[in-house]
Formats: sequence, structure tokens, C-alpha cells
Amino acid sequence: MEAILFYLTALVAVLAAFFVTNCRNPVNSALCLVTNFICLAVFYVMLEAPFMAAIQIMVYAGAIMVLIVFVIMLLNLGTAVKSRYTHGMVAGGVLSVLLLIVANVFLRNGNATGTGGDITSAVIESYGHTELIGRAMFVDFLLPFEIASILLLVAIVGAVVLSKRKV
Amino acid sequence: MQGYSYLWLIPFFPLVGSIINGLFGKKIKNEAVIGGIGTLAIFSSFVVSCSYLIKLLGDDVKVHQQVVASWMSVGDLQVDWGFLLDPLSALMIMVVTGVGSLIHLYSIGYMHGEVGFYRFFSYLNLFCFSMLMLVLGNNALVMFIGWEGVGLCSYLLIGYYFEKKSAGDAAKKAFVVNRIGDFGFLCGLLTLFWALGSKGVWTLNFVEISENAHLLQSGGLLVTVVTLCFFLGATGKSAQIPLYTWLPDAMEGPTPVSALIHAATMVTAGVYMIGRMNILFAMSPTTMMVVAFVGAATAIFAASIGFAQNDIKRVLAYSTVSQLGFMFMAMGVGAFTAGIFHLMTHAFFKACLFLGSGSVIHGMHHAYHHAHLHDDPQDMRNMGGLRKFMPVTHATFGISCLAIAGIPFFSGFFSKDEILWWTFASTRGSMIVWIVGAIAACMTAFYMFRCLYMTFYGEQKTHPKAKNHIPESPWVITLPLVVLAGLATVGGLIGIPHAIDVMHVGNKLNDFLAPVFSQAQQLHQIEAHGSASLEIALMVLSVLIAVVGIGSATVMYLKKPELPGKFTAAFSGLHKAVFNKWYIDELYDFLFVNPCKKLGIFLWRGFDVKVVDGIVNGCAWVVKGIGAGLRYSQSGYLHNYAVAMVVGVVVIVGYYVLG
Amino acid sequence: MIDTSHYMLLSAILFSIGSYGVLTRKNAIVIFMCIEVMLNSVNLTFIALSRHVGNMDGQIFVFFVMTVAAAEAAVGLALMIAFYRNKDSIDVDDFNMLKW
Amino acid sequence: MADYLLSIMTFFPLLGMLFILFIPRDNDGLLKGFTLVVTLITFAISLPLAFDNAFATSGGMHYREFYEWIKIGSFFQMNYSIGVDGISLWLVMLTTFIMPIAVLSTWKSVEKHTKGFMALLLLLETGMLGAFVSLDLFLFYIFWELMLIPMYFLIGIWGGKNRIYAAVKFFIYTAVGSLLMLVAIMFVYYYAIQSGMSPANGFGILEFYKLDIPYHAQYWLFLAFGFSFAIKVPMFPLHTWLPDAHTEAPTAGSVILAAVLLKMGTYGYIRFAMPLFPDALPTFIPLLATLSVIGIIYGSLVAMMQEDVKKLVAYSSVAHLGFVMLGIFAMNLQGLAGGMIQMVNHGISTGALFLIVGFIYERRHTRLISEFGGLAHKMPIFATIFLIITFSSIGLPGTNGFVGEFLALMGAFEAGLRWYAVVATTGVIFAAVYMLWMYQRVMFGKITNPANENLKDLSSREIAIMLPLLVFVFWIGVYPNTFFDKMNPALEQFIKQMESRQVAMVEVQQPEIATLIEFK
Amino acid sequence: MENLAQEAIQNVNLQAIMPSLVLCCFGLVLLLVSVFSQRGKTTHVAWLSIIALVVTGFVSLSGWNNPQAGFAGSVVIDNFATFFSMICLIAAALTILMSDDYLKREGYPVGEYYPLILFTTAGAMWMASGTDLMTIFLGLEVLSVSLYVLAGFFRDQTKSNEAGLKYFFLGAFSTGFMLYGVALLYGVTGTTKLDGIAEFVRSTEGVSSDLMFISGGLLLLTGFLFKVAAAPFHMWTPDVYQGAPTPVTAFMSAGAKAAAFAAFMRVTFVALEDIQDDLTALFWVLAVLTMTIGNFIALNQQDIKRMLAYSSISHAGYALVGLVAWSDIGFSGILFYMLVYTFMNMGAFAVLVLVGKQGEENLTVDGLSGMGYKKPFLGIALCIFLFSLMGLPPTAGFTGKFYIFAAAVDSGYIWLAVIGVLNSAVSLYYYLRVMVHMYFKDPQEDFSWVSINPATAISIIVSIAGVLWLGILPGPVMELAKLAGF
Repeated sequence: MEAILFYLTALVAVLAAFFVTNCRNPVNSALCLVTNFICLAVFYVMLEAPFMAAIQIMVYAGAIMVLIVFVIMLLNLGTAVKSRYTHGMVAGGVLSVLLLIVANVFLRNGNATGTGGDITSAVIESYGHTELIGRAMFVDFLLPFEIASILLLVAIVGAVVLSKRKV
Repeated sequence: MQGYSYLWLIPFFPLVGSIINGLFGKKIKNEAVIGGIGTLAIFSSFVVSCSYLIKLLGDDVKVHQQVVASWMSVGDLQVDWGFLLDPLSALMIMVVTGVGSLIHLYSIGYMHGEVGFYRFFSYLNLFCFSMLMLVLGNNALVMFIGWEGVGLCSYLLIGYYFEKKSAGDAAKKAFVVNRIGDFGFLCGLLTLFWALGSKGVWTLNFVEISENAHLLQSGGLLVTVVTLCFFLGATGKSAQIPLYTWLPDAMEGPTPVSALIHAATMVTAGVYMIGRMNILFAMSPTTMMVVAFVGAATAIFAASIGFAQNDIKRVLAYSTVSQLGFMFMAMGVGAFTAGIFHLMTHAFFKACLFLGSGSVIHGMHHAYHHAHLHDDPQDMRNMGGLRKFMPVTHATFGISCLAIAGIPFFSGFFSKDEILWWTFASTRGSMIVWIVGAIAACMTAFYMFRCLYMTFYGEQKTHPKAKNHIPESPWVITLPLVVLAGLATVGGLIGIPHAIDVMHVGNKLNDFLAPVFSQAQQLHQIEAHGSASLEIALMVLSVLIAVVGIGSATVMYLKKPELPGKFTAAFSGLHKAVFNKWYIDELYDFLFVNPCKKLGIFLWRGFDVKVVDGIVNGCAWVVKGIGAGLRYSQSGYLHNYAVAMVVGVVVIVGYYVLG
Repeated sequence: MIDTSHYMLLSAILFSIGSYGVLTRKNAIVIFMCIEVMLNSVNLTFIALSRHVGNMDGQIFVFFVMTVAAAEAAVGLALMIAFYRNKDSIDVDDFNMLKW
Repeated sequence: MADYLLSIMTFFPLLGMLFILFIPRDNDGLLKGFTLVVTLITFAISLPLAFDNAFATSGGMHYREFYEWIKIGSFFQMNYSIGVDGISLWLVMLTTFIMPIAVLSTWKSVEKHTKGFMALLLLLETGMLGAFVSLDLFLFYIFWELMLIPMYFLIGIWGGKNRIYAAVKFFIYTAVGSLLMLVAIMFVYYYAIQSGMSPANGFGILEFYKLDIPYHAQYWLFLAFGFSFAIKVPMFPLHTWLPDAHTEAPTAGSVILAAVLLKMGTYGYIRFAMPLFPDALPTFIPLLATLSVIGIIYGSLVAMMQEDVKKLVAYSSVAHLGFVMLGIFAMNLQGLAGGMIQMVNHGISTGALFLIVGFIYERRHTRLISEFGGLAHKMPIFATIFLIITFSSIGLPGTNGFVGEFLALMGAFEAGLRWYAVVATTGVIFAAVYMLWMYQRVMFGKITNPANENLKDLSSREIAIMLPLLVFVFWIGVYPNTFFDKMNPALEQFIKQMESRQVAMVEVQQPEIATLIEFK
Repeated sequence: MENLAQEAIQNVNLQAIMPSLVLCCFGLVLLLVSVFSQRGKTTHVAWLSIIALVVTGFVSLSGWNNPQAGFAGSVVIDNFATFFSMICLIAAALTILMSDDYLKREGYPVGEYYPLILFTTAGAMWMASGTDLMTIFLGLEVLSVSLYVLAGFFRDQTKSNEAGLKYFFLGAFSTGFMLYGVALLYGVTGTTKLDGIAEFVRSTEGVSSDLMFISGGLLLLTGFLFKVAAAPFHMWTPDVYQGAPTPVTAFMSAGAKAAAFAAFMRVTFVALEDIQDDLTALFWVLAVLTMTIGNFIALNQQDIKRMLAYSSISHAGYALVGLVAWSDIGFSGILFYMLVYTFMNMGAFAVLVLVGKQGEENLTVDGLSGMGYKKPFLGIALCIFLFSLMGLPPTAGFTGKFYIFAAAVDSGYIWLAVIGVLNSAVSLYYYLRVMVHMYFKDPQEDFSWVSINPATAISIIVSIAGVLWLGILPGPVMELAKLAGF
């Protein structure tokens, strides 16, 4: 049952990703991207990370995609796309296949030995995913969290500076 | 002056004279003063030399050294500024200073009115200095200083009229050819030093060399090589085959120079050097033979060229070469004394001849100048019948001709005759050398008298306008002529051969030089053995030869002046060859000079610029080219950059994962 | 319970597709989206692994990756707009003023 | 004073340079005068060395100065360690002696950017002196490279029309060599450390002499050092930068280049390459000797056909330094002494020749032989001086040239480089040929070129420049012992040191395939 | 819940982030200042940010020799971090000094510029002091994002846009790979803390040969290699450096590179120690490739900024040599070299800032003809910097190179050292070319537009001082570098 769900979602995700790269129209690409995001959210749920799934939907599908689509519209690239495909297609294909092979090999022959952490599904059951996240975030990764805030600030300032029409 | 501690004065005076004239001559201007200084300088060393000669005659120790200072002291190599006085050098300094003084005196008159008067005297003194160093040096290096110094001076003096291209060329040629000889000298020096050194005696001192010569294997390869090297040096300095070509050209210099340097002194340095090293030479029969044959060859070869020259000085030049050949013949057959003897007599009569020719040229030049003509004052074809204009010159010239031709009881007779006798009778002698020598003697007589007749006898061929303005030279010129003629006449008497020594005066020269040569001669059984009668017979024969030479000359150039024309017509090819000195210069140009130049050009333009530098620039060019190529990898397209990155990742990770 | 390796493989596939898109597309925005695909595949890996190794660090990392993605989106799009204003195009082949 | 003599001498010009920066740039006379004074004072400071008898008595280092400079715990240490012995003594003296002359020579010839010129000259002097006195490889390397910079600008800014090419070529060519040497230096240092030498010694060569580095390592190290020095000498076939640099450089530049910079190479061999890697030396002697001899003949032949006087002199330098190298590789007292004295000679004669070329260049602004002829009429004094220098460079006995050449040849001959010596001796013939031919074409004959009609003879300044050189031409020629006395002890010690390392002359060991400790 | 707060508090150690904290605070303040300050008036902001950097400098110096770890081991201030922080601060200070007039000239007197620089620097400091991949990653992102902005800062100049965009896309792309690597490492070791990883690798059997671990490490390193502009991840460098505003270029080439090296080294030597052999081999190849490509392509450049970009690639190659050596000398060598490189490169760019016209079309090699005579001070300064970049004594460039190559020789990488010096021999040519034009060619134009303003002059003088000081008496600083090494 779960397996079927997994494979179906995986299929959708892959197809979506594929169309992101191959749609003529950026808008379609964007929609495919959203699809892909949603599939990932599904996976997150299956991986017992519901909070991440939520974030995924909100941040990505919600924020980032809106931004992207907004820009597409702003630059009204809706339909008019100049030369769509590149001569580099072959190279790109070959390279990504190679990449895949390499990845495949080291995923097969490597093994994730770092098991034995204290977070089991039982723990998640008892505490709840969100609290665990929160604990980790604010106990172990407080500093990165702060840095992230600075990062966002920088991004905002930068965006403002760059898109202001005149000084 | 007690002891021999003032030897250094002898070269010192001319040096001072040279420096004074060189630095201040320009200010002094007054020719009398300049000439006076120059002459005085060399004359005072003549005086000193005389005093030393007398002292030496009276002294029973015959070899004296004086070390002034150390020159180089580097480990085994200890070279001093040292002088050596022994009979040989005593004799030489007498010749140098004596003839030198006369020629200085002569020059005052001859060079009168020249722009570079002071320059000339400065050079002349400098030459005397170098020559005296050469003669007096007690070790090979000091000798080498003189050796190259005289080369330098001859360069300067030949190039005296430097605005004449021919003069410049001649000067350069002289020095370079001499350098080739010096190359031999240096090699000899190095080899000798090393050869003796390897036997434990590190020295270049002549006395020590002759004391330790026995360490070297007599007749061995080493000593042969050494002596051959030195002989090469000698051929350069003394204008022997194959290096004689510079001497005739050297006649570009003023005549006194030709007289002093290219007749009396410098060119005899080679002979002196062999005499100085007689021990070594005696040890190597091979070398001796080579020396003898080269000498003989030169003697006859040069004489042959002397036949067809019309320039009075060139005739004399070739005769000098040929006379030097005689000296080397003598040295080669072990007749060291005879060689030196001939050196001395030759100095007298040849100097006299040159000065005489100089006087003639002076006169002709004066006449032409007076007539505003520009004919060549040295060309004998424009002379003839001069005897009535310049009697003194004529007389002295004639005497010297007799001397050089070997007419009995003139100095040349004794020396040349002894040489021929030795070539015939010496243990190191050989028939061939004797025959060649005899023929050469005959030819000498012939062309010398040809020269005499063409100049002083027959009808005058001078340009009519100049005809009657040919003056006799002033006393400063004639006086040396007379003195030298006198010497040329009686000079031979110090070496009367035993065979005809009727008054039993003995062979003074032999006894005097014995300390230098006898050792080697005894050691290697070099002697002339033969009965007195045979000697006398030969003497007569050679006299006849001389007479024949003179006679034929008389016939051709006095009695039947049309004959020479016929001859040249008959043997035009031969005459042409002889007239052009057998094309030897051209041959040398073809063999050495031009190839060298071509090689130089090739090495520079072809090899250095194209290949060597080409490689250097090539490297730079390649690097830059590669850069220019790589540059286009930076296409500016985002995709290419991304591709590069992915390739990088795939390769790096893939290498570790798959490899 | 699906084994982690499946997720890993899937994310690898997604990653490759994303990079393929980056290498082939010319429209800057699309390329940016492809990069997003790559980042998401990484996120998937993180979460899968975080479950596998049993601690939360991976998920926190995903959290920050999202932040970064957002920040980059903001800046990147701003840059594109600025460029579009000058060249009236966001075709990456028009970024060819600087080369060699 | 005496304790710091060398430092003061070395850095005084630098001080002067700093002062020059504050002199207004348009005040030509002041700039030149000041520089002259500085160089003269430097010469004065260095004089006590020449009169110090310590050199005659012991061959060791004198006037030692030693301070720790850079000291990074176990990583590495460099020391400011300087000193002078009989070998470097005369080169130092030559440098301080030639500098004022070089400055004087600029009086008329340098018009533009005088300030920079003078500053660079002084910087250059510091560089040269430093290189001669430093006993620490690192320190030496710094001075060695420091010399490049001023020379580069001297050629590039004040040079002839092809100056840029010449300057860049000079710079890169020399730098390539020295960079390889740098790696070798590091290797030597770490080899020393790993073989248990105390880091306190730093890069001090006197200690490095004692190392015994395995042969195969020495082989490569000698190659690196030798290559760098051979470029500087320059030895055939690494010489091609020289003619360009010389022809393009301003007179003062050529003089210094010829008189001092070229000596860096030969000095480098004696001081560094040979004693540091004595076991590798025999392997290379045949090669190096051959190259030197080729250099002699080749240089002469090429010089013979030159049309540009300066190029001719430049190629003649190749020949002269061939004699130097030959003498050095003889590895016996005569050879070394000959080589050393020949270095000084070459400095004097060739320096003088460049000055002479400079004189006529100032007058006629051309160096083509064909442009001249018959100058002897117009400039008798010039002709005389030129003649003397010519013969000193030909090596006429009684002038300095002869002493050097003769000793070098004699040394080579005794050392068993017999045939090399013989072939090299032919060089004396060629020397006569090209020098005299040049002299004849320039000075003799009638004045054909109207431009030469009204040439002025040497001014008193120019004579003043030449006189000191002439004095030394004859001094060294007539009484070289003045120099040998102070030189020989050092050379003897040098030879002893080499022999103690069993340097078997000219018997050649075949190198194994050289692999240094863990080549990566 | 409160125990959560307590746990959180326990981990906090403000000491450990004090410098970056101070810097960020200043940054925020300056942001406000610049927002409320009058249009086009930015000088005071500039000077304030200088003050900020100086203060931060003093603060971070306090961290010397008293290591402070905190935040559950996600950050530490040790000598290493301090040294690199100082480099970045110096770089930032010099950048700001040369920026003010430059921005006015180019017509972008925007106050936000300075806070952005400060934040960039903060990011760089986090990279230097982070001991958790997460910290390092975020520091890197702060650095990058603000650099994207700064590179594209002249939004009306296509050049600048293009630079920003290229940097952005390639940066994001490489981030993807880097993250993937982090993920893999995380998967293998179960943690993102560097010492945690190292500890795990040491304690667990066979991890150091585990393919996933190795490829994870390599992918992670590609991210850093991209930032330090090592081949084949260098290709963004020339375009971005050429297009970006010159001071920004200067900062990228010095500060950003230094920070990247800091993180690079920490990750390599702490987390990936156990795959040393694999890595040294890799670095050997990359070092050779990088320096060669950089030098060779630089030979034919006309645009000086672009030429310096290539030269900075080659210098990254030299620095990598220190990594290959993998010894104390090598490590501290890199530290020292980064400092040296900061001074000489910043100085060179400062001169260019002054010489350039509006739009900088004239910053070509020919454009400098005769500059040395018209502007002696700038000429001499540029010469000093170029000689230093060549690595000629008595400049810092020489001592730095010596340090690095000495390390290589010490560890026996003779050939690498030889290749290195040959490369610098090649590099001589293009540096000399600049001087040839400055001094050996006659001026085409009088550089009348060049006005030497005090701020930039200060930055140049400081750089000269640094170059000569580190060239002649490098001892003390080398000592510091030694102490800062691991």
C-alpha cells in the first residue's frame, strides 16, 4: 500500500521535474515545479516529518513559487520564450546521466552507517515532530538560526537595493 | 758601476724617452728636441750596453741575472721581473741599441716635417724598450712581454700613416699573423711549464730551464711538441713560411721602421729565441730538421719572389725574409753561432740597405714634391742613374749589396759562408738544405744587384720634370749609412772561419758565444766535421755562385736592358705568378680569412639569431600561444561554465567512485 | 516502511534532472527553477537520512536550505529584473558581454 | 665602525636613494652630484677592506656580521649573516669602484627622469654589494633578485629603441634561472634540517659546506644552481639576452652590467654551486669547460662580424667570461686566481670599452661601425685611450688582460683540461682580429663621413672617468701581486675544502637516475 | 518548557560570537543610518563602518590565545578563526576606504552598500569560525548572497548585472552540489559537526574508505573550490571580477577567498583528515591545473581587472600547494599567504580604482601608458604591488610564496614546487607588461581626471606598508601564522 503510494508519487515527482526542464513555457515549468514540491511534501509525511511537509508547502509552494510566477508575469515571459533549447542538450544529457550513474554507484556501495540516533518513530509519536524540531533548533542550532535571520535581512536589503528604480 | 745591478737601465731609458715624447711631445713641438730625446734615450742605453759588454768580456762568469721585482706569484707559478745578461743577450743588446741609435738619428732627418713626429719617436723608443725586454728577459714571460710588445710597436709603426687604408690593413695583418705565432709561443710556454712542473720543477726561468732540460726525455714527443710550438711562434715573428706574408706588407711603415724593425731587430727575435732555447731545440732532432727545412724553403721561396718586384722596399723585404731563412737554416742544423753571426751582419747590411733605399725615396719624394708630381717614389722603374745625384747613398748601398751577395771579406761572406758550411757538414745538416741554400744565395746576389742597377745605374727614367731636383740627403741620414756600411764591411771579421784564419786571430764570436751554445752542441754531438780543404773548396764555390748571380744581373740590367722584357715575355705565366708573390695572400684569404668571416656571419645571423635566440623566443611564443588558445575556453556563456563545473564534479567524484 | 535507499535514489534522479535543466535551458528563470529542483532533491535526501540515522539535524538543515532558497530567490530574481531592464531579455545567452 | 663596516657599506647607497627621493626632480645637477658623492663615500667606506692585511694572512671570512632575522620556530630561520673573504673582496671593491665612474658617465647622457635613474643606480649598488657579501643563501637570493628590478628599469626607460624587448627578455630570462635556484635552496635547507643541522644556522652556507648530500641529489641541485648562474655569466648557449640588454642599455647600465652583474654568475659558481655540491662538480666539469671554450671561440667569431660596436663588445664579453669559467673549473690555484683576476679585468676593460662607446655615442648618436672611420685625426686622446683599452682587452702582456687569461689557461692546462686550454688559446688570435678590425674601422683611414668632421676630443671629465681605469689596466698588468696576495689564501682554503671532499678532477662519474628523497 | 529555555541558555556563549555579533549590530545600526541619511550623502556611513571594523578588530583580537567554543559546538573562536577574521576585516576596511569616492564617481552613492559589506564580512567570519557544517554553510550563504548583490550593485550597468547574475547562478548551482555532499556526510556520520564527523570516522571501522563518505567529502569541497576559484570551478571568476564594482572585486579576491580557504582548511583538516591521501593527490592536480590555467590565460589579457582575476586564480593555485603539503608549515603558509595576498591585491585594485574613469573603460593595459610619469605615487605603488604579485623580494609576495613552496619542498613535493616557480616565471610576463606600459611607453593622455582622495590614498599606503613590512620583517607575523595553524 505504502509502497504503491511511494512509487506513484515518485513517478509524478520525476515527471514533474522532467517537465520543469522541458516545458516550452516558463509558466508551465513553474506549475510542474509546484507539483514536484507537493510530491516532496508527501514524501516528508511518509518520512514522519509532517512539520517539514507543512513548511515545504508554505515556504516553497507558497512563497517562492509565488515570487517566481510573479516575476514571470512581471517580465511577461508568459508565452514569448526566445530560443528554447540549446546545442548543449546532448552534453547536458550525457553529463546528468553520468552524474546519475556516479551517484547511483556511491549510493549502492556506500552505506549510511550513522544510525542509532535517539529519535525513533516512537519518540516522534510521544513528543510530536514539531517540538522535536523546535528543541533541536533552539538548543543545538541556535546560532545558525540567528545567522539565517541575518541572511534573510541581507536578501531583503539586496533585493530592495537592486530593484529600486533610481537612487 | 759594480756588479750587474743596473741592467734594468738598458730598457728603462727608451721607456722614459717614449713616455716623455708620448705625453709631452705634442707640447714640445720642436723636432730637434723630440728627436734628441729619443736618440739620447736609446743612445744612453747603448752606452750602458757597451760598458756591460766590456765588463762581460773581462768577466769569467758569463751568465748574470738581476731580479727587479716579483711579477706574479701564484702558487707554483713564480714569475719575476728579471733580466739576464749572457754573451747572447749582450750581443743582441749591442745590435739593438747600436743600430737603434743610428736609425733614431737617421729618423730625425727622414721624418722631418711629419705631423706625428713626436708620435713616431715615442713609438720607436717604445719598440726599443720592448725589444730590449725581449732580449734581456730572464724568463719566458718577460720575453713574451717583449715578444708581444714589439708586435704592438710594429702594429703602431706600420699603421703610422693610418689614414692610408693599406697601412691600416698591413698593421692589422702584421699583428694578427704575429698573434698566430704567439699562440704557438703560449702553447709552448704552457706545455713546457707543465712538462717541467710534472717533473717537479715549476719554472719559466731560462737558466733553470736549461739546467733542468735534461729532466725531459731527449728526442721525446714532449720536447718536440714544445719546441715545435715555440718554432711556430718564431715563424710568426720572423716571417718564415707559412707566416711570412705580413712582412712585405709591413713596408707600408716609414722606411726607418722597416730598417729597424723589419730588418735589423724584431724579425730576428725568432732566431734569438731559438738561440735562447738552444738546449731544448737541440734535444729534438725532428724540430731541428723542421726548422732547417722551413728556413731553406723560405730562403729560396722569398728570393724567387724578390726577382720580380719593382718596389724597392719590397725587394728588400723579400730579401730579408730569405736572409731570415738562412738564419733558421743555421739554427736548424745546429749552427747556432753562425745563425747569430748572420743575424748580426744582416742587421748591419740590411739596415744599411733599407736606410739607403729610404734615402733614395726621400730624394725622389723631394724631387716629385718639387715638381708637383704624384708618381710612386718607391718604384724602381722610375729611377736609374741616381748615382750621380746621391753618391754617398750609392756607395753605401753598393757595399751592402756586395756584403749580402757574399763577396769575400765583406761581413755577409763570413756569416753566410759559415751557415752553408754547417748545412753541408753538420751532424744535423743535409745535402738538400745546402743545395737550396746555395741556389738561394745565388738568387740573392742576382736580385740585389738587379735592384742596385735599376736604382743607381742605367739611364734615368725619372719623369723629366723631376729629373734634376734629386738632392743628396742631409748628414743625419748619410752618417748612419756610412757607419753601417763600415760595419757591413768589417763586421764579419769577428767571426773568421778557422779554415782561412791565416793570421790566427781566431773566431772571436765563437769563443764569445761558446758558453751559451757549446753545452747543447757537446751534449748532442752537434758539430761540423770536415777537412779545412773541403771548407775552402765550398767557400770558393759559393763565391763563384755569388759572382754568377751578380754577373747575370749585370748582363741583364746593365748591358742588355732589353733582355728582362724578353724573359718576362717568354715565361709570362711564371713571371705573373712570381710578380704576384705566387698568389699566397690570395690563397690564405681563400683558405682562412674568408671562411672565418663566412662562419662568423653564419654563426651570428644564422645560428645565434635564428637558432639559439629562436629557441628562447620560441618558448615564449609557445607559452603565449597556449595562453591565447586557452583564453577561448572562457566563452562567456553560462552554460559552458556550468558544464565545466559538472564535468569537474563528475570526473573528481567519478575517479574515486568508479576508479 | 520504504527503505531509505529508495528515497536516496529518487533524490539522485531528481538532482540529475535538475542539473540537466541547468545545463540545457536558456531562460534564466527556468534555470533558477531547475536549481530549486536540485535543492529540493537534496532536502529529500536530508529528511530521508535524518529518519535513517535517527536525529533531527538533517531536518533542521532542510529548514535552513529552504531559508537559503528563499533568500536566493529574492536576490536572484531582483538581479534578473535589473538585467531585464537593461537588456530586455533574460536569456542566459545574452550574458555574454564579459568573456575571454 | 669596523664591526658594521659591511652593513654600512651595503646600505649606504640605499640611504642615499631615500634622500634622493626628496630632491626636486628638475634639479639635474644636484641629483647627479649627490649620487656621485654617495657612491664616492661608499667607495671610501669600502677602502679599508682593500688595505686590510687580514686577507693576506687568513683565507677565512672577515668582517662577519650575524643577526637572527626571521625565526619561525621549527619551520625555518633566516639570518642576516654577511662577511667578506679574499674571493669576494675584489669584487666588492670593483663594484664600489665602478659605481662613481658609472655615475660620472651619465653626466651628459641622461637627460630625462634623472631622479629615477640615480635612485635606481643606488638601489642597484646596494643589491650588488649585498649579493657579494651575504653568507646566507636566503639573504643572497633576496639581493640577487633585487638587482633585477633596477636593471630592468634602467634598460627599459633609458634604453635604445628596442629597449622594451631587451628589458623584458633580460628580466624573465634571468628570473627563470633564479626561480629554479630558489627551489634548490629550499631543498638544501630542508635536507640540512632533516640531516640534523641546527635550525639556528638558517641558510648559512658556511655550515652547508659541511653537508654531504647524496650524489644524485647534488646532481640536480648543481644543475639548478649552475643553470641560474650560467644564465647570468652568460655561458653559451644561454647568452642571447646579453647582446640585446647591452645594446639597448644606457652607457652606465652597460658598464655596470658588464663590470659587476655578469660577475654574479661566476662568483655564484665559486661561492655556491661548486663548494655546496662538490661531488656533482666533476660530472659537470667536462660539459661546463666545453661550453666555456665554445663560448670563447663562438663569442669571438660572432663578435668579429658585428656592425654595432656595443654588440661587438657584448659578444666579446661572452668570450672573456669563457676564460673566467675555464680558469675556475681548473680548480687549481692558478686557474682560480686567473679566473678571479680576469673577472676584475673584464670589469675594468669591458667597462671602459662601454664607456668609450658611450662617448662616441653621445657625440654621434649612432653605434654603427660603418658610420665612423678616421676618428684618430679628430680625437687623438680618445684614440690613445681607446687603443690602450683595446689592447688590454686583447690581452697584451703588460696589461691586465694578459695576466688573467694566461693564468686561467695555465691553470686549465695543468688541471688536465689540456685540450680545452689549447683550443681556448686560439681565442687570443680571434680577440686580436675582432678588436683590431673594429679599432681600425672606427679610428683609422680617412674621415669619410662628414658628420665626423667636427668631433670634439674627450673633455676633462671624460678623461677623468677613464684615468682610474687606465691606472688599473697597467697596475694589474705589471704588479698583480697586490691582488693575488689577498686573494690566494682564500683560494687555497677553497681548494683545500674542495679536495677534502675528494673532488676527483675530470674523472667523470655517471649519474644514476637521480631521484630525490620521495619525489612527488 | 522552561528547561528547554535553560538548555538553550546553557549552550549560549556570547564570547564565541562576539566579533560577528558586534559587526552585525553595527551593520543594523548603519542600515538605519543609511536609510535615514540624506540621498547621496554616504561618506559618514563609510567612516562609521570603518570604525565598526576597527572595533570588531579589537574585539576579535581578544579571542587570540583564548579559544571560545559555544552554541553546542557549532562555533569556536580560536587563533585560526581570529587570524582569518582579521584578514577579512582588513580586506573589508580597505574595500570601504576605496569605495566612497568610487561609488560617487560611478553614480551609486547608496548607503546600504556599507552594511552589506559588513554583513559579508560577518558571513566570512562565521565561515572562519564555524565548526558545524550548518554554521559554515550559512556563513557561506550570507557571504555569497551579499556578494551577489554587491557584484550586481550597479544595476544600470549591464556589465555589473551580468557579473551578478553569473555569480548568482553558478554560485547557487555549486551550492546544490555542496549541499548534496553535506547530506551524504550527514548520512554516513549522522552529524554535521566537524569534530563529530572526525570522531565518528575514527571510531567506526571502514568509514574512511566508504564511497558515500568520500564522495560526500569531495562534493562538499567542490563548494569551497568554487569559492576559492580553483580550476575547473574557476570560470566564473574572470567575468565576475571584471564586471563587478572594483572595490567589490577587490574584496571578493581577498576577503571572500580568504574566508573560503578558512572553511576549506577547517573542513579538510578536521573532518576529512582520514582521507588525506586521496585529497592530497586531488589537490596536487588541482593546484597545478589552477595556477597554470590562471597564468597562461592572463598572458593575453587587455583589461587589467580581468588580468588580475586570472592572476588571482593562479594565486589560489599557489595557496593550494600549501594544502598539498599537508603540514604545519603548509597550513600556516596558507594563512600567511592569504594575508599577504590581501595587502598586495587590495592595493593593486585601490590604484585601479583611482586610475579608472567613470565606467572604467580605460582600465586596459594600454590605458595605463605613461601613467608612471603623470602620477608617480600611483605608479610606484602599483609597481610595488605588481612586484609583490610576481613574488619578487623584498616584497611580501616573495616571503609568502617562499613560505608555501618551502612547505611543499619540506614535504617532498619537489616537482610541485618546480612547477610552481615555473608558473610564476610565466606570470612575470603579464605583470611586467603593465609596467612596460606605465613607464616604457610615452603617455597618450594626461591623467587629469585622477584625483587622489585621502581615503583611497590611506588604503594604498596601508597596503604598501603591509607589503613591505611583510616582505622585509615577516618574522612576527609568520610567527602568528604559525600559532594560528592547527
